[in-house]
Amino acid sequence: MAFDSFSAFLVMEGHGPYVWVCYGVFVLLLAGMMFWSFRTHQDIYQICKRGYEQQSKVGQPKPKAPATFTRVEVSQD
Amino acid sequence: MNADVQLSLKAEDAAIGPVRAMIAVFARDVRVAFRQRQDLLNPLLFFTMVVTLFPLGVSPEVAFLKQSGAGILWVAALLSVLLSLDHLFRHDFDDGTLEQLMLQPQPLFLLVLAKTMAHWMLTGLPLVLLTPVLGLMLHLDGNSVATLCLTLLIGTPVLSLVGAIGAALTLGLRSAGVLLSLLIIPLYIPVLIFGTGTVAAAAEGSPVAGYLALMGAFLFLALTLAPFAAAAALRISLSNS
Amino acid sequence: MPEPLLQAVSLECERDSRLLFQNLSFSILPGTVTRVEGPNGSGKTTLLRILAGLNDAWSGELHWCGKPREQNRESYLRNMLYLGHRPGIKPLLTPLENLRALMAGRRPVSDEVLLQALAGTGLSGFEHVACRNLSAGQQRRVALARLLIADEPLWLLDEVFTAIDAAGVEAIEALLQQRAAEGGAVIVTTHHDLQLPGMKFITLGAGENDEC
Amino acid sequence: MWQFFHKLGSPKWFYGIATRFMPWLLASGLLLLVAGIVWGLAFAPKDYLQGNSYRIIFIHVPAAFLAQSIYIMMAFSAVVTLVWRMKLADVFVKAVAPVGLVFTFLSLFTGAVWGKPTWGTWWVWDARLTSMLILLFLYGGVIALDRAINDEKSAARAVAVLVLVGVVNIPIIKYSVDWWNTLHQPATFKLTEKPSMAVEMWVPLVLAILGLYLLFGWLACLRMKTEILIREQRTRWVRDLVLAGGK
Repeated sequence: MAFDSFSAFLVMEGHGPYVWVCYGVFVLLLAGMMFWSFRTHQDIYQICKRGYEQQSKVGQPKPKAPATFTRVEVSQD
Repeated sequence: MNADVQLSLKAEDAAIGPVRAMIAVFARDVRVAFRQRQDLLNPLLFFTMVVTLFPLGVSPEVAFLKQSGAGILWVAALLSVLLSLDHLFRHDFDDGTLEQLMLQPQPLFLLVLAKTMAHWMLTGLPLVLLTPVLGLMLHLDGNSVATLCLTLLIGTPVLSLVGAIGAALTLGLRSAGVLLSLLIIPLYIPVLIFGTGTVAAAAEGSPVAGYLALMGAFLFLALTLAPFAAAAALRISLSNS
Repeated sequence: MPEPLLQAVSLECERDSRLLFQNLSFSILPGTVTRVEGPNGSGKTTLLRILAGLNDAWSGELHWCGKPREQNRESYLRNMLYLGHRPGIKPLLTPLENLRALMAGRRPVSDEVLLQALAGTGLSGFEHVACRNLSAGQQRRVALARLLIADEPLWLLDEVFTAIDAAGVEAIEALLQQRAAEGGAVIVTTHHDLQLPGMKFITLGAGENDEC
Repeated sequence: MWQFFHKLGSPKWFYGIATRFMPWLLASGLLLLVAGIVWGLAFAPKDYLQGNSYRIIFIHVPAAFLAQSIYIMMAFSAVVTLVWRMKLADVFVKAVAPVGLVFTFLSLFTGAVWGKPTWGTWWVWDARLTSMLILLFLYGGVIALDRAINDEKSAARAVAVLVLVGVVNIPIIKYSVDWWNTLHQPATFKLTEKPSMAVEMWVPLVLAILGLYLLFGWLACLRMKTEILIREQRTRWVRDLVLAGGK
């Protein structure tokens, strides 16, 4: 151990704030990035899964209705 | 209705050589530009206005202007070129002439080079010609102005060539203008550093031949590599449209 | 039977993660007019751009005169004429200047020939007027004037009839037919009801893509 | 050889391999990084010139190493994308560019905070900091261009061209910034000559660098897997994999 006590370790002869801010931001960004990437992966995975399950329930998608260009009735009150 | 007649395929010897094709592309771009002269003036006006901002915004003192003048003029020239790059391929893209350019049986990078040289002649060269006037307004001495013009003369073609890559990459995208600046400004930094550095060396009375040779090397590198990259980027952008 | 000019083997194209077509195979013989048909968004224009070499995002094989097209790109470009949606006309230039610029990289053509071609599309009197002062149909006619002097054996025409009046449409139909009789090959996309004797079809977006 | 190359390009094959290796990458990476950091923070001796602030080096240098090597890796991938059109290469560039951006930012941030107690200023226009800042711009450009193009394949190829143009420029930028810096070197901030590092200092540094590389490997695998899921979701193998509950 390069320091005499735990409080000396925290203070680091006055350089403590600089060192700890650096390590804090580093850990925050690295962990944040790892967590975020993991969450995104899970989300995408779930979306895929839901899509596939729906597909197998519904079966083949219905064929599209042909375009007729009939006017849509809108009540104007 | 298969005909008995077979059309013969075109052989190479009947064709037009790449140099003539390049001249044609260059001539067409110059002609189009002169049909709309206002567009030619715009980068020059922008250049002048940006330069005006510095004495007004920072300090009109002779000492400051003498020291920073070369840098101001270089940055302003760089921004003017950047501003004009958006048009390099856009109009051609919109009216379909770019497609036809790409379908010419010629090496595409040579045609891109011709277009870029036309762009330089219409924007970069006028900037160089305007520089002595603005240099006087910034109290630069004759020696500095001469060196500055020389560095701009070598440097602005590099700006056009490297910028062509960015213009080709952002062709047809939304907010292409801003994106173009984001992509290209980092690549402009070496030219800017050596451009202003050369003038600073000249002001100190050191020999500048070495610096100019180095800028010449940049120009050579840009001339040989940038058209290939821009041509590849154009193929990608058109493929996506 | 003559050798096919252009041969496509199991073309596949996906765009913005949507499959436009797959397993599309066809041969284009000299002396034929082929029409690409399909509803909006079925990939007609994309197919034509792929054939022209403007779109690289496809897989499969394309053969030009029996050889892979990618290996003789320049020979292919020299023998192919493509007219796209966008006419390729500079609004600031005159019809004559535009035609000159379009032919400049291909082969030397004298101004007289170009003027004749412009006259043939009904633009005599407009040769020296800037194209932006012409109507949309007239601008397209400038682009179409190339067809009157083109010697390329393969023509790819995307929506040729857009903005063209009835008389013009008829004249172009006749031109295409005459071209086929001369031994040229033409591929067109159009929503106009084009009927020519002996015309071939490539159908897109109908689920099945058959050979033709 | 050629077959191996093709296999390497297959997303399905990569997905399986990545899934198998990821726990090992994560565990060994975390272990090495934590070991390096704890050793560096608490046990390594104090630097006789800079005092305790030098302990920032144990994260600054690994972040800077990664920031640069990620760009180089992206450049190799870009060549593969343009020449062989390999799907995985596109996926790699897209997946790791944001990671590179974060590491570049981290190295700049830690460098700035380190500068304050050491040279008495947050920022010096020093050659290394300046070229790192330009690297940050390059990463930003790559990500912005990728976001701006809708079609995946076009985006991948456009980004590949940009990355290669950038990589040609990096030595030029580096050289010109070095030269510019000697021209403008403010005498007060002269960097002290680096004394040769004691063993107790460089061993934890090496540990931290290795650890961060391994963690980057984990991150890259994870992000590439996500990207593969998005791109290949209509293929049979992804469907089978997801429905079978495989990760």
